[in-house]
Amino acid sequence: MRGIVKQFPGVRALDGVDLEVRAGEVHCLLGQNGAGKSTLIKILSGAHAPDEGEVLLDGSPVRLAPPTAAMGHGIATIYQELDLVDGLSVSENIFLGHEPARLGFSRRGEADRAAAQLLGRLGHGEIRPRTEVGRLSPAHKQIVSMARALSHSARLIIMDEPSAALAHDEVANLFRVIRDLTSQGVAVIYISHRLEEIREIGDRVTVLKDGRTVAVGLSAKDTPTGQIVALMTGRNVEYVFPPRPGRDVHEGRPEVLRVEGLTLPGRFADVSFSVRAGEIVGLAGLVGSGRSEIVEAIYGARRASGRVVLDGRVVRGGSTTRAVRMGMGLAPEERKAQALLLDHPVAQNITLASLSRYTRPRWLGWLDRRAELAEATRLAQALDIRPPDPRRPVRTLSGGNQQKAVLGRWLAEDRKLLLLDEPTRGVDVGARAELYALVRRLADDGIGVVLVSSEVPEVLGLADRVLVVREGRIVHEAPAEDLDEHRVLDLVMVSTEQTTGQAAGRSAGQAAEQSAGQTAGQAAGSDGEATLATDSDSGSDAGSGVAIPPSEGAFDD
Amino acid sequence: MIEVDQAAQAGPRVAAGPGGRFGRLGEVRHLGLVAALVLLAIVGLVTRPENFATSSNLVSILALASTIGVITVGMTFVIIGGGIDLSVGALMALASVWATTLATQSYGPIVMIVCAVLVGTGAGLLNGILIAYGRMVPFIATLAMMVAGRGLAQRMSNQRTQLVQPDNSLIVDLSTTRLLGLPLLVYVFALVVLIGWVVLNRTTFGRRTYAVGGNPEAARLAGIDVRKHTLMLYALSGLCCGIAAVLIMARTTTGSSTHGDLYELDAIAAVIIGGTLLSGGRGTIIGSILGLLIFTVITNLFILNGLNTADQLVAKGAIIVIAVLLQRRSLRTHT
Amino acid sequence: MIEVDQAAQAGPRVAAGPGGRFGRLGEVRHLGLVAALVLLAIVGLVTRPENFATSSNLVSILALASTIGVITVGMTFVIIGGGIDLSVGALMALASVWATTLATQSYGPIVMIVCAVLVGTGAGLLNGILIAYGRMVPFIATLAMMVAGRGLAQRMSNQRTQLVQPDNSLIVDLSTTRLLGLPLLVYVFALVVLIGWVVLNRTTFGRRTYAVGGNPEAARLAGIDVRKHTLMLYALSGLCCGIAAVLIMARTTTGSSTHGDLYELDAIAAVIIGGTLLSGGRGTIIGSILGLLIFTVITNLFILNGLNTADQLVAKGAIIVIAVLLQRRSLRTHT
Amino acid sequence: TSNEPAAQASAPAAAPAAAATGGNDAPGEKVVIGFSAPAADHGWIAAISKNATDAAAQFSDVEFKAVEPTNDINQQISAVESLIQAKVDALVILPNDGEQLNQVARQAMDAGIPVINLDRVFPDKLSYRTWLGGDNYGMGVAAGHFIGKTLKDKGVSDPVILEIQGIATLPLTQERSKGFADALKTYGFSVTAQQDAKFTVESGTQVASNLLQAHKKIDAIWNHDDDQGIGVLAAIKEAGRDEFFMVGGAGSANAMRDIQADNGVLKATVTYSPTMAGSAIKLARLIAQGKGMSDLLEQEVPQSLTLSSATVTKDNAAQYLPLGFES
Ligand SMILES: Nc1ncnc2c1ncn2[C@@H]1O[C@H](COP(=O)(O)OP(=O)(O)OP(=O)(O)O)[C@@H](O)[C@H]1O
Ligand SMILES: Nc1ncnc2c1ncn2[C@@H]1O[C@H](COP(=O)(O)OP(=O)(O)OP(=O)(O)O)[C@@H](O)[C@H]1O
Ligand SMILES: [Mg+2]
Ligand SMILES: [Mg+2]
Repeated sequence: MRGIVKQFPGVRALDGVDLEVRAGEVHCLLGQNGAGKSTLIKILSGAHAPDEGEVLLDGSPVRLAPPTAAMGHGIATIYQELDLVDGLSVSENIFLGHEPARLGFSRRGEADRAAAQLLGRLGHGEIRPRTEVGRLSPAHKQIVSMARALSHSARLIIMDEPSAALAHDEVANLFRVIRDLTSQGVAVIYISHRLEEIREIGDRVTVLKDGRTVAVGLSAKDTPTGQIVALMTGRNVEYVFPPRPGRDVHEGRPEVLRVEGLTLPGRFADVSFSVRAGEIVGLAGLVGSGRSEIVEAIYGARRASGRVVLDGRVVRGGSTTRAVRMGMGLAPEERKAQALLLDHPVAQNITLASLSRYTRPRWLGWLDRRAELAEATRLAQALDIRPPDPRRPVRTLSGGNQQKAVLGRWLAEDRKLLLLDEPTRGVDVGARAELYALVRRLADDGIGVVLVSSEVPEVLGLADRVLVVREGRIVHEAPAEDLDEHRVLDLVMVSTEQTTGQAAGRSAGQAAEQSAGQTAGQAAGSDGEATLATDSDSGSDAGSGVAIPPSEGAFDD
Repeated sequence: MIEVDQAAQAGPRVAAGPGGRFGRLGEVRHLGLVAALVLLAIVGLVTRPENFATSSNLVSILALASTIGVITVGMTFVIIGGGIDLSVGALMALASVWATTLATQSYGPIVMIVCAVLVGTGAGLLNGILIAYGRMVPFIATLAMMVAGRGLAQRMSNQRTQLVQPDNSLIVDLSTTRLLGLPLLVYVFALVVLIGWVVLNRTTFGRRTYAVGGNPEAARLAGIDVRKHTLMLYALSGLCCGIAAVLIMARTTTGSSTHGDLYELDAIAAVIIGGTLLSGGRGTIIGSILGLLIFTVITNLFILNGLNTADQLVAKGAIIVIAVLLQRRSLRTHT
Repeated sequence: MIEVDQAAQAGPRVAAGPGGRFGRLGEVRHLGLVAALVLLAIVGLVTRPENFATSSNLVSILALASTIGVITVGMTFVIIGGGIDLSVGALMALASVWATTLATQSYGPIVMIVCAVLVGTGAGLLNGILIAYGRMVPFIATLAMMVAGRGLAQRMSNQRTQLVQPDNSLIVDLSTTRLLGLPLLVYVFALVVLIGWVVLNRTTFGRRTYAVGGNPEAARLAGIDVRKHTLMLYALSGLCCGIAAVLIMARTTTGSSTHGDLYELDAIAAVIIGGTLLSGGRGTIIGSILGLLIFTVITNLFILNGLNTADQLVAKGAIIVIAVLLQRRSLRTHT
Repeated sequence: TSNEPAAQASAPAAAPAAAATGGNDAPGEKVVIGFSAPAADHGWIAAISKNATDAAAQFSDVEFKAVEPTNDINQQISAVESLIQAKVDALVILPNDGEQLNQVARQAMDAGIPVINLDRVFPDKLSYRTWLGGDNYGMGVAAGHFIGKTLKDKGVSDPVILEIQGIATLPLTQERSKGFADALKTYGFSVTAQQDAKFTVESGTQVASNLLQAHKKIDAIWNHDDDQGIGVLAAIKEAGRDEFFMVGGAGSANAMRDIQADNGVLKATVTYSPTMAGSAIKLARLIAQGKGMSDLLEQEVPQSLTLSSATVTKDNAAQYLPLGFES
């Protein structure tokens, strides 16, 4: 690719990008949020036509749009945002557009067999080809996307953050498949925010910054992490978690939140804990362990039995309106589905939960739009949302910047308690450090924070106190300083046995202590889906002083 | 194993909630509709024991359902494909008028049938072109077609009702000739439903329709020509209108610009009661046909019981609400 | 159904294009509609120079637009909020009948007005309850209400046209009394539009309506009571139907179960031509009103030129297509 | 041009007393009469249904079976089919469209059920035993003569005459218009503009207010239907116009009261009385019982009866008012 330019209304997303990929190599693409990685990929896959520049294949210029043309040239793509059709089955999704068929009649048996084979190759023989995709977990959807890319016999496979929704051992599986492909001469373009993955699988690296190529063909194995980060961000990010106040500081503070015996049959049981003012409490656990559900239940977004006390007052459940009025805020896990009005300006997304602050008189609901815009602008700047125009529709922001807008919503108003579910998903290194500092500052101002994160280092680094959740129960509670990563990993999986021959491996077994009524564990266990959501070897990177940003959420953009 | 699925499905991803209820559980999803139909049948048996369950009454119900039924099949495709077609009633009228002009009739019944089908398909294609290539919102494009179609039908017929000529009575035979006790047009209806079901469930065209309606962006990236597909969906709906025109000609022995008045509303309502989402991507032919039968049986019950218009309307509104709430309930219980 | 349309658009970031038109570009987005109106006006001036631009004709156009106009305002809210209301015409009829029963009329004009407004709002609330708390699909719930509402209106009026009694002529005065050359009902219409605009654009209620329609789950998690809001949207639409009922009583001097026939289609069409997405989350009052005026002016032109019904229909279909294509074009150029 | 109202004197409104007219009304063999009509969403049709019901209620020997009125042909066919299945003794059908219901009416006749065709006629004479209906052409003629004569008397030349029709696609509308045009032609006049208003009050208002804009000076208007006429009059009042006069149609009580009061533009109406439904029930009963009409010499009920359209003016309004239907 040479001199690629892509212009969107108001943004030059790509501004002369060069990229060169050799047969049989894994070429990594790195860059901050909004650097233009996904856009570049979409040009390669024919989803966008470039405004300028040319794409050469085997030395001769080609046109890749529409997507069928790119496919014709042997380019297959796994997109960053999930591009599956919920209403269709797994095998129908895999072969969508190139179904095995005779006279227009789809040959379902053949498709199912081929799909089962592809899924088996990816180590997920347990996904049944006839299952409806809408019923799959995000991780399984990602597997289906990969199977789809493999179903084209391609020369170049592009993977835009394929590991986003995957746990550690599934990533290993993925790498096995990639090596398999490259050994057959297939080229792979690999995008990820996890630098240690790049080291493991990558051959060469191209770095994008602000729509321009800043480095080409670096060696993936040998280039120092610091150099790569500097290339991406344009500065040396000294990444540190903000300092914690001493352990005893919280002791005297009042309790902001007390949760007693919170139970949702089949999902979680008997959850009790408390959060003091100024304290950050982290919830660690496996995917599917029920942390998001606990947080949503506290917020009133789902009904559960038990008692939630906020600031000394009992919160009657079942109403998010009441929770917000009483001073809670939730930054949900899936920003696209649960948080954002994609077509609306950033400003309106930020102020959505605090509208009554800009009304006068309040009973009339008359909006002071100038005050609203001013506040939104201030927050957008504070969060460094790029491009810095609060009137842009959120849809046009890159994934990481969208995430910042979600957080901004709860910074607009004085909260007593913030529930942050995977708050840094897809946020790049620089902004992440600022976010950590911000959360800590909020806590220092007296807010209680509950932090759910699948990144153990993040929980350990940012939280004051950590609760380990397993199969819907809190199994351990300790100050963060008293824990390290391996200890946490042991805790979340303490009763795990190796289940029968499934690659997903470490599924949570049926714990002996589990009561008969609890099906959460059984569900996760027998499906072999309760997998580790964190990178157990990211700790080895700690020496560089750079935290590896977790990969972007599945429901990005 | 089943429990496992259910547990996973009731999951926290609220948005994914409704998704789970379709798919594997097979025909259970239509249980509510079937229950509503059974309930209506019981009402029929209780209020008119001597009339309701007679074979001639059941034949009459099927014959009444046939015309809209054919249209409903096409509408199901369009709505699953993420669109809507308001022009169906008007296209049926236009096709019936065109096929019964004296000029057309002089070529005999086969040409009349071909003419009706071609007119329907052609107008459907025009809908498709406006929507897929003219990028008009389906609601507006087909509304325009509905208005213009009726106008054209009126012009062409001079606002008169056009009789099928005696030499072309082959067409009328569709409604008067019976095979195993059922008029031929019921077989036409059944055939259209069967073909519709096969196409939707067993061909690439049908499966792609779900993709085009459920996630057009994904469909496009998968190399499906979304525009062409959309075009074909509206042509298909037009084709169904053409077939329905033949049936209405058979039943009424006429072509008229007033045929099919408000059929669009009935067809859409049947499709939606049948569980197809107005936003596209999900739905079944069987559900639509069950939905339609509910409406037809309601009408039949009213006819048998001789309710006056006003009471009928009130009762019909109430029954729709009850049927839908029943269906919801069955869905909630069974998944 | 909008999705298909969007998919057909060039870029894969499907909605990114239209996204830009929000907010910043202000009134430019209505340029296509204004252009279409201007074009129609030119046609009017050329074909009927002596009639079209007279003040009395313009007044007549406004008076004609008033009734549906009020309903269109409510419909805009409902559609932006992600719903649809098929019952508007029937609710207007019901309110007009209820307000003109002899019993109601005996209490004088003020009570009649209050009655119409309360009936409309109450029925709208019932819609809202079925949809927000009964979780029925809006299309079906309001369809049931439409059917039942007309039935009730027929029962109540005994299918007769009920005259506004001479002692209650205050109501009729709304249409006959003029202020600065305009009948009072035009002021009522203008007031409703103004209030609708202010509420939609300048209050939290309006802002939340966009949120509820655009992403109900996000709205819920942001602390908005989505159900209550939905309920209020339908009540609002019902309220507008009640006001429209007063206007139609003023204009026709009657209450009748036949009033407002097919208004739902006209109102929805106006809203959608005005640029509101049927899937919710986007749209403007001004667009809807411009869309409505286009329809009204078309009808006016036809009658001024003495077109017959058939030709009117054909021409109307064509004009809708042209207007929409014009609008698309202007949008593409300006964003 | 108007006939004496005697033809309609047997209308149910006056009927209880009419029992004296002979043995015809004396209770006979018990019969079931089926009835199907378009949906009663409009004054005239509502009056049809009401008149039929009332007439049937007078006879102890009549069981009246009305089926769902509907505006959908397909449904009306089903409705009639259900009556045939129920084996009624006679069928009174006011079809949405005579041609479209012809086949099913024929079925009934073939099944031995006498069909009394009300108003909108079946094209095939084998499809009905007796036809009874109004004279649409004659109605147009009556209106044409009234307008033509009035204008001639005033000495107006080249007058602007407007016509507001009902539903344009109905054959009856087309007949009315033809009669109107033919009658006007005898005075050398013609219709200046014509629009249809769907028989509803509201569309009457809309069409009229646009027409008033289109024509700055009008001499006369014929409006086919008094029900929609309420709307037309409202539009005229709203526009403050009074330079012309108007003739109505069908003959609602309201219109007659207005004519009697003579305080507006409405000067006359030409009748098309819904009482015909009551008469049709009576005929159906006679046919089912095998009787004839006692006023006539024949043993059978005649094959067809065309009611004549009367012109109601200020002078004779009082006489016709009892027959006017409440719209
Ligand atoms: N459809 C669009 N309309 C307008 N701007 C867009 C559109 N798509 C992308 N952009 C802009 O283009 C730039 C590059 O976005 P892109 O999605 O390629 O970033 P990325 O490198 O993939 O970031 P991330 O790591 O967050 O996924 C961003 O500034 C984004 O706001
Ligand atoms: N076994 C499973 N099968 C399918 N989906 C599952 C399974 N387990 C969990 N999920 C889905 O994964 C999502 C996350 O689950 P949950 O909220 O219970 O866990 P969590 O601890 O918050 O995990 P995460 O770190 O992914 O947020 C939910 O949407 C849940 O439905
Ligand atoms: Mg990206
Ligand atoms: Mg979670």
